Amino acid sequence: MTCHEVGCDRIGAMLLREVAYARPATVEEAVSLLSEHDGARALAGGQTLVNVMKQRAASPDVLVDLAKLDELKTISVSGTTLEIGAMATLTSIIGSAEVEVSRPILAEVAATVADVQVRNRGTLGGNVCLNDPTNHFPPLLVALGATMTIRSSQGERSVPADEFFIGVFETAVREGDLLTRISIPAAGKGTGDGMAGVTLGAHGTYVANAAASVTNGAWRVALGCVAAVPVRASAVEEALGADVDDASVRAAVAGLGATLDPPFDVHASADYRRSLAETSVVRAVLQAAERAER
Amino acid sequence: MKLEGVREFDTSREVVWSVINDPAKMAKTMPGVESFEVQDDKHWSAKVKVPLGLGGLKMSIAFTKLEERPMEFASLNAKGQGVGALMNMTTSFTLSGEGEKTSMKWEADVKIAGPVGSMGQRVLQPIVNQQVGNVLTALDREVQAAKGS
Amino acid sequence: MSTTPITSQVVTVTVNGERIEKDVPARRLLVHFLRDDLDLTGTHVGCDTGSCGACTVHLDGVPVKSCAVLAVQADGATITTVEGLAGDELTPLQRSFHEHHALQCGYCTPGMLMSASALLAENPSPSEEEVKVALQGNICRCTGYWNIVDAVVAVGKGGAA
Amino acid sequence: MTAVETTETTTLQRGFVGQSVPRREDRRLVQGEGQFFDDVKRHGMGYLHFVRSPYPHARIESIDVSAALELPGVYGTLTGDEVAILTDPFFQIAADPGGQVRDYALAVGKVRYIGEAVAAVVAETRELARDAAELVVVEYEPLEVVVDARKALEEGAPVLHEECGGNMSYTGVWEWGDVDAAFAEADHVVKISELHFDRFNSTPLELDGGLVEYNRGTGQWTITTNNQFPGFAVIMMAPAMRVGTDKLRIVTQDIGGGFGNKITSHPQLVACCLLARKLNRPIQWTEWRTDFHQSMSHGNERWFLETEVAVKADGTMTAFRTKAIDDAGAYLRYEPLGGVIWSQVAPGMYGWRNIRVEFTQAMTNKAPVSPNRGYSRMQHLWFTERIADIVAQELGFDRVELRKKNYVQPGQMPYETPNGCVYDSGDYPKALETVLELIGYDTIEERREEAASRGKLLGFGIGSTLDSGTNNFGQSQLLNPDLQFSGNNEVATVKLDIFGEIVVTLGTTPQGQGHETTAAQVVADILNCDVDLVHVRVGHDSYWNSHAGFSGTYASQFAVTGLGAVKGATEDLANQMKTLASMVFQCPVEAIELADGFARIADNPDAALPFMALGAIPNANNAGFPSDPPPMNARFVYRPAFQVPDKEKKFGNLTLTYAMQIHACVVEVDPETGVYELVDYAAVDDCGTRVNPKIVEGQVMGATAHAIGAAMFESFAYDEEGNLLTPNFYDYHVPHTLDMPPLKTAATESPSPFTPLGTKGMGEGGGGGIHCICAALQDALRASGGGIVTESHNPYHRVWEMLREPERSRGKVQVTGR
Repeated sequence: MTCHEVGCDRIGAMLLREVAYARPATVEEAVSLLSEHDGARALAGGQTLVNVMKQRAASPDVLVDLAKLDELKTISVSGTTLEIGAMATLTSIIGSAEVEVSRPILAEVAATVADVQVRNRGTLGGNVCLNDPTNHFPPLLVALGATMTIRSSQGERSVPADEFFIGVFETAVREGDLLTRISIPAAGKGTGDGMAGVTLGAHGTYVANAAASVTNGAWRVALGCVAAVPVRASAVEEALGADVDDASVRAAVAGLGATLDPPFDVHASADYRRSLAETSVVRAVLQAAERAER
Repeated sequence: MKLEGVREFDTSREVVWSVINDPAKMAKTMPGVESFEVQDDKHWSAKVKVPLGLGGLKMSIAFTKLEERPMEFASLNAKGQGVGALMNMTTSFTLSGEGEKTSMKWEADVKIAGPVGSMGQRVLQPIVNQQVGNVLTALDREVQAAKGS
Repeated sequence: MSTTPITSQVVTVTVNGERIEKDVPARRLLVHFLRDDLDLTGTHVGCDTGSCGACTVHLDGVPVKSCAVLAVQADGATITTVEGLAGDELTPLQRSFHEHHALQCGYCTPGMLMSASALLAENPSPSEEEVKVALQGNICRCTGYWNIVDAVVAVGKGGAA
Repeated sequence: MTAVETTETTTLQRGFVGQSVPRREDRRLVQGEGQFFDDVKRHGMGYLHFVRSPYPHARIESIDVSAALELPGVYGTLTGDEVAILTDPFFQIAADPGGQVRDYALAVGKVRYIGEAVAAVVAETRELARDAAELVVVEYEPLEVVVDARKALEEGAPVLHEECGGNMSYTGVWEWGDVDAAFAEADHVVKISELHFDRFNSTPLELDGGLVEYNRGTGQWTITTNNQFPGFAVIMMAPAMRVGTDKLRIVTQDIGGGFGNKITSHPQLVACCLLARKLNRPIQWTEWRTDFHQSMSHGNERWFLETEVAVKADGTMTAFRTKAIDDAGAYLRYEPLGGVIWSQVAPGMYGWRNIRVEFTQAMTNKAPVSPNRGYSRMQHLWFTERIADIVAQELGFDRVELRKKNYVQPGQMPYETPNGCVYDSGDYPKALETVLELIGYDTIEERREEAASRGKLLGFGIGSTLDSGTNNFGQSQLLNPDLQFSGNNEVATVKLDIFGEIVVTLGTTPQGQGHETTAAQVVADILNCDVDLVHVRVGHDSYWNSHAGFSGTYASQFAVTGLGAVKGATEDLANQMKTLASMVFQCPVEAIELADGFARIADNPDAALPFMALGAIPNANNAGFPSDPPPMNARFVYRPAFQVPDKEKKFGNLTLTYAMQIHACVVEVDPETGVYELVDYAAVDDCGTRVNPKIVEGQVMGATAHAIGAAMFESFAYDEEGNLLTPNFYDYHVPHTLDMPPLKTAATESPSPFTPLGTKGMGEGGGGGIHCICAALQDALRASGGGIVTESHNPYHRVWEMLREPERSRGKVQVTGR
């Protein structure tokens, strides 16, 4: 049997395929560009997308650069909701007083993503829209119960984080759509957030992680790196009570790993990921619980 | 990458077999099929756009039936190529069970190369797991439909 | 700036104080624009995944990896490369690298200097930990980083070794 | 506290030599004004992109480049079929069966690993070259794959090179002393069924490449490249291209790290040469990171099977025997030299007199291996250190005492090993004391308890290792008696120019080792002038005629061979200067001294000639001289005194110097996840006389960082289908600033009695960090199941597995006694 193989140059080299580029001045313009052109894709910070394009693992025909859309870079609090523009860079989130006050975990986690250069360009919107299974924010935003606002030529719609992530590099943001805003409930008294996991070297790629959030005894727990999308640990959430301690958390988490079907790779067997998932949940939950008490 | 599992159907082996033995029905289970054509009862091919985001992964896949024992066993090879990936998958289905209970043991050995590969297994593995999941769900659907008809 | 997508356009940038206008393909990376089109070869390439930081430059004052930015994205921006750091005299940071033996082959050095100079601009006397965080996106395979971290910390302490 | 504490135990002051003179290389490099090969451009040059195999093992049915050639901006292509006509296979170092391997610049007929180059495309821009490469159509017939060296040697394994009749490239028994008697007299025998040294390399940040120009008129190629061993490259390239070696002019300037990985770029450079001639334009090739990971210079992976160690009741280790299987990957680019180089350090730092190693090398469907920092000795030294720690733990000896007892003792120096190598100098027990002091060995148990109170498992480990330098290339004859290589050499040329400049030309190709600086230090001391008066040329150029067959920068030798040549040439020049002055002053040459930039009569300092005058006379003002004035130009070839080793007994001195390093570290392991952290680290180095202590310390730091990476993060892991799972920095994690532990370094100086300056080659470091991290992990695991560390590479998941199933690794060790 012979395999006829076209274009054997399938091996990374940092040279992109030909691509068209536009830098719209308004969100409306951006949306129409995205909907008018087949294979058009929004370019935010480009810290994942440009690298994926270098590998030629993806080759959008048109890049719609969102750099000029200042309205997507704002971070504000309206009522009890923290509104983060999709184009807010991780660096701006780290330095944001609003984030500091209403949901500090976001800054805390942003500060551990990759490195300074990447955080200077990389945006929250890009991080969630690419949904690399090892990204930091998908599980965190699920745990925080965030809501994504998406614009399209048909208008605006909101998608809860639970339904936003669909597959690897795939989200509710479809061709022609534009993610404009991520809304996170501001933390009140009795709220605590935690995130824990194992990375490849300090601030490296996640091997497994978990994010946990509690508000007055109600828990939300999400796992990263164990599937194409973040996985809610619903059983654990129900088993956890208002006040938790090491023993009760471990009891609640026991058996979680067995319910997972995580991928294996050079950094972790499926069993190791199951074990890390459990340990990460325990640590994230304890961290959240401790912070809720403050 | 080797995957395997068991799927239970509450219908007869005949019905399940009628699905997995019918290229047209199987085609409906594959993600993002854009076109499909049958050369002969052993060879068929499909053009798919696997929905991976980033514009999706376009592939043309050639299927070859390797072996079949009616109502019991079938195995086929799928060789896919597209800009950005090389795919070679061998799957087999073993049916067992009586009356309205059929259990299908399936195995898949998937090999993928290319820059999607060089993006790392952390990306590939979940993709494969998820797509296999989609296929099995679709298979359920097809079996239910076949049962109804 | 046109909002009809095009595969090549004239880019206007200010690089190391010099205003430059050049037609460039949309797919060209900023690092190749600097190295191949502008002959500013001090900015280096060490990987193809945006991991090593050898290509770090200042884009409107902040350090970025020029291999993860398209040249067209830089249109209208002010860019500083390693060639733009020193005047006739070496900067205290460059001198400190020299005095602390913070470089061996020197290939990662331009990126290190760009990351470190950006840190010092906003935090004139950083702690050892702050320096490590600021340089975490820059790979060096010769030194093990110890002398590099010392060199940057020393600048903050007024150059004292 | 800064990250580094340096304790100078002994530093001899001798003029500029011995001082940490700041490097003269730095000024251009910190300004981005260094010149690396990819910075060089030529009019009309074309960019080369290699089409690479997506299959680990396949027959090439056909290659169709027509679509690529039709793309506007494409200049031309090259395929394996053309290469097979235009060149002969590269010369093989191996005797049969490895000698039968047919290796070309591009794959011919078959591909044998993923990433192997099957064709090359040249175009106007880098982007176009890659676009065109995608249009090349290759038909493959996939073949069965073998990635495990042990399986590759089994009956019926898929064969990579049919000509070799199997996958074995070399096999031989290396035995010295009376091994069987030693085991008969042993009180204990410790058996270790399997140890595995993993595959990684140093991943220099600058990738391989070159700019190749062809001169039709002279038929000569000028190759501006970062190849770090031009002597070897030319020996490989010229015969294959059927031209004389002088047709290949190799030029290097700044090189972005090498670590041995840039020795074997000759196949790609040949492809560039053929295309430069075919297309009549300069060819620019720069490798990409993923290309490098998939195709270049992996380090030797090695298995040690059925190891047995003979131990006396008092802890004296008298003998070991093992079956070593080395994995060369798909081609023998510098192999099977790895099959002999380990024997430079056969007993490690220990007094073993009875050794038996059955050494076999296999070829597999993985990237070819090449020298990598610590080449072949690191693997073996890791093995001897694993033995020391496993023996100590299993027989209940103290690891420190066991080492002190078994180390070669200072009183025995110079020490002849069982295989005739001569350890020149050193005080190993004293160095061990020093490192234990640095790391605070006496507080380890307290720290262990404190860590336990935080739920962490603390472990302490020692890694003692050798850095043998200045090869005797005669050792290659132990593998292939027909080879005509032996000894070693390096060249330096020193001249006094017309205006009195002192110009030094080296044969080496430095990649950050500071040769320009250290050479100037040596010259200034001999000519008794300021170091800034000495100009050292940057890099290497065949046209300078200042090189010999072994010229290059590799294998820890510059401080001996390079500076030995500089010293010889400078002393010759000094004599010429004194002779000329004596002719001018008509006095005996003995009366002349060199001082402050003058040649003067010692008793009458007013009778003085400035260097400028001395330079001018032979060059521009030589009339009326009774006899020819000396030329003020000295070329010296340094040659260490080596004999060809005894091929029957595999006996003889294989390297001139033995630098030594002892590393110690403390790890803390998280028992739940296997994640561990290096919380303390110390390294002591002894490389004899240190010409520039700061540069020496820099090399120790670099070697430490590589070892930490290899032990914790870096691995070229393949799956059974032959896919490389770590093809770039996404999954191949190299340590960053935040991954580095606090480091304390110290140095002792035991000058070598065998070298011109008392120096020893150093820089490779012998993987001391890998050894001590493995030892520290095993120590930490004692408190939780007592798993045995049998792998050199221990990522978090492996530690987790050892914690979860200690029996698995414990089962590999067995103790029997009388």
